[in-house]
Amino acid sequence: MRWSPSEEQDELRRLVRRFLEEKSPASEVRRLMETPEGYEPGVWKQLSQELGLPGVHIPEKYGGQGLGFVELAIALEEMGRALLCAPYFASVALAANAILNAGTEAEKSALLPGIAAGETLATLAVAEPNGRWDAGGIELEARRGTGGWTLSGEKSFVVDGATAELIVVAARVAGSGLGLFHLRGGADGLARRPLVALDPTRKLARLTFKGARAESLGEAGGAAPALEKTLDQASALLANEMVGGAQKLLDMTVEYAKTRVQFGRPIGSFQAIKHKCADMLMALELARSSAYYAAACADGAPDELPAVASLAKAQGSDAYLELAAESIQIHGGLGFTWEQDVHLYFKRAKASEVLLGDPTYHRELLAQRWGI
Amino acid sequence: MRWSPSEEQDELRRLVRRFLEEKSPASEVRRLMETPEGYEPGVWKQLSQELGLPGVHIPEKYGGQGLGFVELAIALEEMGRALLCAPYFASVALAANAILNAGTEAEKSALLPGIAAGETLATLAVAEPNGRWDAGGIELEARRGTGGWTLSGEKSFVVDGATAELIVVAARVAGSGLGLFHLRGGADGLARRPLVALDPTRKLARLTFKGARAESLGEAGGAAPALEKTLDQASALLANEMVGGAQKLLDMTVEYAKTRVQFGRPIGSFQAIKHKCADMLMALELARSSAYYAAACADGAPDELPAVASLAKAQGSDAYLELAAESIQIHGGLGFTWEQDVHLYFKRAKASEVLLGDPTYHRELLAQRWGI
Amino acid sequence: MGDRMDAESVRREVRAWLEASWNPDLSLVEWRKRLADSGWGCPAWPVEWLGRGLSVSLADVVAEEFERAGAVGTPGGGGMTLAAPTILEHGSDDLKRRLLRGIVTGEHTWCQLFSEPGSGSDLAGLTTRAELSPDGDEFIVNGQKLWSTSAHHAKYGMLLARTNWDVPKHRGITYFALEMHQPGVVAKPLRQMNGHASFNEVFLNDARVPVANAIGEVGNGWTVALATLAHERRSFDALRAAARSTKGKGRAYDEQRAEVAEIMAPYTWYPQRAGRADLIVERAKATGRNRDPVVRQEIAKLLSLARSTEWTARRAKAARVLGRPPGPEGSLGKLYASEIARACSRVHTLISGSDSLLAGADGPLDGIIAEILVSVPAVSIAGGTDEIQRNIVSERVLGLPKDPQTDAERAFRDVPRNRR
Amino acid sequence: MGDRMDAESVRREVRAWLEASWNPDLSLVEWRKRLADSGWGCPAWPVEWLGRGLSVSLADVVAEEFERAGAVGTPGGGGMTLAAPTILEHGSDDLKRRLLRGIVTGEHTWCQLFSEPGSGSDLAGLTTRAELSPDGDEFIVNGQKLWSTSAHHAKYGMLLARTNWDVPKHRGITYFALEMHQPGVVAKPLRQMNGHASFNEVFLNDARVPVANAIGEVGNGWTVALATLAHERRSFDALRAAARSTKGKGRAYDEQRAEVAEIMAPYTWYPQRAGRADLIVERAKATGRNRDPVVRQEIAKLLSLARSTEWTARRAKAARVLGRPPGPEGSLGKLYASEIARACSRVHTLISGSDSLLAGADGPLDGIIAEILVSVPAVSIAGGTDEIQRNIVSERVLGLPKDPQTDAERAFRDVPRNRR
Repeated sequence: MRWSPSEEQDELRRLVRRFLEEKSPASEVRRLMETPEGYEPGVWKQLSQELGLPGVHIPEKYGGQGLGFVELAIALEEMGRALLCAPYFASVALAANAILNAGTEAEKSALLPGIAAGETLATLAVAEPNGRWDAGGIELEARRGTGGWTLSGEKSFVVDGATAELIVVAARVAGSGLGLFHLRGGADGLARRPLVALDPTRKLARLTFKGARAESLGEAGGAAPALEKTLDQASALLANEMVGGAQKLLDMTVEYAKTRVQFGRPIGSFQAIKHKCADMLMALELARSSAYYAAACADGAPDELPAVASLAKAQGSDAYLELAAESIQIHGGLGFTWEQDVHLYFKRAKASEVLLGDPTYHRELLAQRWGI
Repeated sequence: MRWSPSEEQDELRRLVRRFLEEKSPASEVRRLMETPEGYEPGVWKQLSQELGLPGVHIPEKYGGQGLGFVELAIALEEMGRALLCAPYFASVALAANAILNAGTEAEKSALLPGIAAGETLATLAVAEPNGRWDAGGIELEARRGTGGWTLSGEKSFVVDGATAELIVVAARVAGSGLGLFHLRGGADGLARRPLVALDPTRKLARLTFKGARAESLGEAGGAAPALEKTLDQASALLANEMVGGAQKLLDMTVEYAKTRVQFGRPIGSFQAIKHKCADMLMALELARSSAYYAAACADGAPDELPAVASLAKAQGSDAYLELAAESIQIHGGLGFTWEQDVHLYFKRAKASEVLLGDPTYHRELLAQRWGI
Repeated sequence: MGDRMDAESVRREVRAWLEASWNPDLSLVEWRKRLADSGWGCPAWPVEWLGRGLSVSLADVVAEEFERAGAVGTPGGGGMTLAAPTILEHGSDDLKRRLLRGIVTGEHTWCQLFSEPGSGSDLAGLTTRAELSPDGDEFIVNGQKLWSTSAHHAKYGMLLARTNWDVPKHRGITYFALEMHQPGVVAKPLRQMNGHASFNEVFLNDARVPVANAIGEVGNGWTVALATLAHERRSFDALRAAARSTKGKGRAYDEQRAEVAEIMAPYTWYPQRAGRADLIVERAKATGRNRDPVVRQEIAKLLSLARSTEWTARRAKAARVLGRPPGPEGSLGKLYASEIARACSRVHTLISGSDSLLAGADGPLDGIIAEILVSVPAVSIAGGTDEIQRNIVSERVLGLPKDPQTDAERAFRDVPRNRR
Repeated sequence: MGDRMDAESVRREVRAWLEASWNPDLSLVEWRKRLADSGWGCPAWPVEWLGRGLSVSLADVVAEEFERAGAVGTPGGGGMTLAAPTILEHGSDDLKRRLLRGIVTGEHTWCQLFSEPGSGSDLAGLTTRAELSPDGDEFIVNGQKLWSTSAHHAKYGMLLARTNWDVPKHRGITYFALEMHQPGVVAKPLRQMNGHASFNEVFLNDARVPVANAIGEVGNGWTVALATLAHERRSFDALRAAARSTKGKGRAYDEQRAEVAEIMAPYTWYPQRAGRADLIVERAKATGRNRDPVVRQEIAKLLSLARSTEWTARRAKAARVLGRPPGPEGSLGKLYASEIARACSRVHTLISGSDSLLAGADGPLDGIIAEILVSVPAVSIAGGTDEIQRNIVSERVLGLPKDPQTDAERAFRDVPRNRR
């Protein structure tokens, strides 16, 4: 396991950061978060065709770049920093991984190239109105009929669920455990309703299935391990995205503390502010270490991944939220205004805290996975 | 319910404080904590005969002053402030209340006058080596034989258990629930071993009963409510004792911060120290409000007492420990030395945190008692 | 004894007057003109200034009788709670003559023009400049103000501006009554992170204010401002009071309800800002999260904090009532409020779980939970940040020394400040 | 390529020398005299000063060979880790001649005389005074020093004393090598709240030190002290290294084990001071508390903190190894250590419950848990308080400005200081 990024990884980071600084400034984020689809097709096209980011960790034989989770994590960290409004997390971190983990060779060859090319926007539907992220919470039912599989039930908190063209769905298979299925966004028997999200930069939807036809992904009934692995990978990746946002918050806050003058001196010269900033840095660096280590586990230490992913998700959530709250506090009255960008990160932090399960849930998982 | 002390109560406080400042300076505390019995008989005699403190809340017909729990709480707060080494908490807050709650008229008339006069040193033995403070943890057994009741089993964490002349014991009565019993400290079949306590200013003992003869207090088997009430009252009183110690810590710390000079200015002029002190004050004042309210409930609102006692115990423990830790921190290297008095309070705080049940235990009780 | 007599005679007098004069079918303004003329609207004010010079306790008697009669009183809002007392204390007779009556009748509403983008915690560091016009009979004001509620409909602004840059910051400020309806004054609503726009930015470009509108001496504005700030602490309670609008029928009632609605409009989210501890248990039971031991601990912690904060306030109040020296417990309320609000935000999230992702109609309790989560950050900032509060507590309550002041003694011109 | 060659030839050379010279039946001092004479004991030191002028990497080769041969090395403790490098860097040739050899042979142990009761965080504010004797060839020292380990058996002290009170605090300090065995020097053990007495107070009453024993220029002691402090950061690792005493048989081995035991004696409680996160899970299982969901949460939090702190250290190390610019992660270790220790104290109490009341033989794990609870408070103070660390991090890592210095530029004589 390497503890310091390679030259190539640093270069990838620089590349993505330059691109996003140009394409996803705060003004763009503010414009897109008010739109229903919540992303800019032109930028998505460039990000796909010029940078090939949707395929960064997808094997070359499926049209990807064949790099690893560490590289995918770097891309997500930078997107978190720029608060990029795009269907990347849903398509790559969720759907692509589900397909990679559960799909047959044929299914992967059929479904992944479109995702890798950025031509297919995909997502994964797991949680239901009960809000649970564990397999036990899944009630949506898959039934095998003469014409194949049909799905009935409800999914909620589906990231980019209203815009996705390909939807992977976790379902209970009557009798034989869990299954992953996929269908088109416009399929008959599927109704999609956009939800009002606390974080307007990440779109959510509720999906209602009424006997909608779907294809099984891999062998129906045995998908529990694949789903768990997918959620662990997604948690590790979300942790990295959160680190990007948290770092940006610290940068903004320190810059503000250096330039904002009260009582004839920069507020950053007051111990109360200095020590807050030091605490923010401490929380950030631990979250970064966990997030990076989790990504590395996803590549090279699958046995460690489950525990470390939960650790990183819980710690990253707490850190991001702490940094966001303190950042608003240090920005003072202006930090509570709409014009100031801090609140955009605060809302992303709040939403990321519970997406894929809140810190308490993941800490309990961690205890189980460490055999405590 | 009154929210501000009466003139008489303020006067009682002044009286006790003056007495303890003279009789229980740090030098005395340090001397007595090294002795096995852990108190100064001469001071105890004065405190009993001149101030009548052991009888402060015991009804006049049993030889007491007939004042209330609020007055008892004031006495304990001042003792906590002075870190008085004496068998007061055991004798009055534990034993006397157990007798008042469980005893028959005859038993109260027989047992209380000695306690009220300070002539009988008493205590209450509840917890056992399993460390539990709820009735469910009690395994020591009381059996009725031809010659009366005999006790068999083990008690631990018994405050002043090695010196007490009268011991009230909570026992399981074969078949019929819980009972409270009393016997002499020197009784046959009772072996007492002093324990090495983390807090040397409060002595603890382990008591081993091998068929020791004892008298029942009230009707054997129905003592559960009396025991619970006694523990609630004791928790409320301990909370007040803790407030006294916490206030003393804040006083010492603020004084030190005003006079200690580093970098050419009092350390109390650095925001890091100023804000710590403000936080200490905040924690202290909430603990004080809860402790005072709990004592008032013990007098006037018995229905509220159980919840409020647990609230005050949990909050008081957290506050006392926080103030002790921050006080050491602000005192710096000197704060970690033996000569400096802060550590005496730190150890009392640590011990009080778990005596009668730790904050987690009491918060769960609180939730139950509030019907959450 | 004498007081008792007074009380009774006052009661008789006001009761008689109300029976004769109170009429819900009057327009609100007409009625309040009667209050102004009679002095019964502000009985504690001096006789020569629309009052009756009564003691506070006797004024309470008057209030009781108004309530008994269901008669509408003077308006709520910044005019009565902030401007009037400041003018009575520091204003010239000319200003009292011109300004007080409009406040009492409610024809003239007021807003506060104190804070600036460049001076928040450090109010005395304000940089809005007021310069004497060539002819010397008015000041020309340039600068920007922030956090001013109802600036968009106010007739006057309580304006702090710097008139002297060659003296230390506290000594070069002047307090003006600024006419808001003039070309040099533009108020824009300022949107907050929770979507509400409770406050205004006010842009002052060559706004004009007569020299005669200075409240207190030129250059003595800081002293006057402190008077206003002292009243402000009580003003939110006053708002709540005002909000308890009467249920009665009649034009005066209708108009008053409209008035209250307008005054209260900016504050609809304030309960959410405080965290809504009152909803915790019901939410925990509704979601079943009350069965999780971890959640139970967090709820117990939060409610312990909230309850003991109430008890602490009760102790402070009791001491005040008994006229005892105020203990520390009084100064801590604002910091406790921050702590409670933050804890509420945490526990509401813990209880709502994934539902915390949703807002508006899709969010728990119709978006109330989401509004809590995005409003709580204001508590520890508005009206003095927690950091400033801790300074105050450590200095005034604990007597710890100030940290070194680098700006207090120098000419303000030479003090470093924010570039705009 | 050349380096490789060197490495091989050095390896051959030292191996041959060790075969010829190493003999476990020698007395430790006899053996170390050979180390001093040959230069193999401190291969990285200059040839003219008991070394062989080898590069650090080549010195590692020598160390490997010593390990291979099981040969005892130079002593641990303050002499080798702090005094020697400081003397080599700043001392006169005369001092090097007189002092280095005794350090290498272990005949002369050293202690640090830096901190004082009146100057802890503010080391440069020290007030121990050194005045030139009438005859001008020695300084007479008066004052009190604190936190000095092994002062009771040390031969020399690294002494910081003020020789000039008319210049700013950093410019009036001189660094001396003080002979400890003299009437003017009295060392008393200082007991800590956990009962251990790891440190000494040292009282200096007209203690004498030759002018020639000044290390570096008179008045330039602060610069020299910074060199020592830089080495100190590495010194506890060095201690651990020294503690790994060899198991071998023979007089040299026996005497070294005794030496190590004496050096390590003050530090027996240091593992407890750090909180013993390593015991948490085993304790939770042993007590059955691992079944309580609330406890599980606290354990998960604590271990997440501990693990991610390790990972952070690994990242910092990796960056160093690759010669990358050090990231922030390096400077945070001490603050993380405080956080971990405090969390351990909390969780150990939560796990032990009522047993936390007991210590010594009656306490859990034979008193280890109690020792943790009463030792943890030292972590956030010793070697720089958390408050000082946060200043350093915010200034050096985040580049935030210092808060106003009121003492740095004035003659120290005029700077307020503690009354003693």
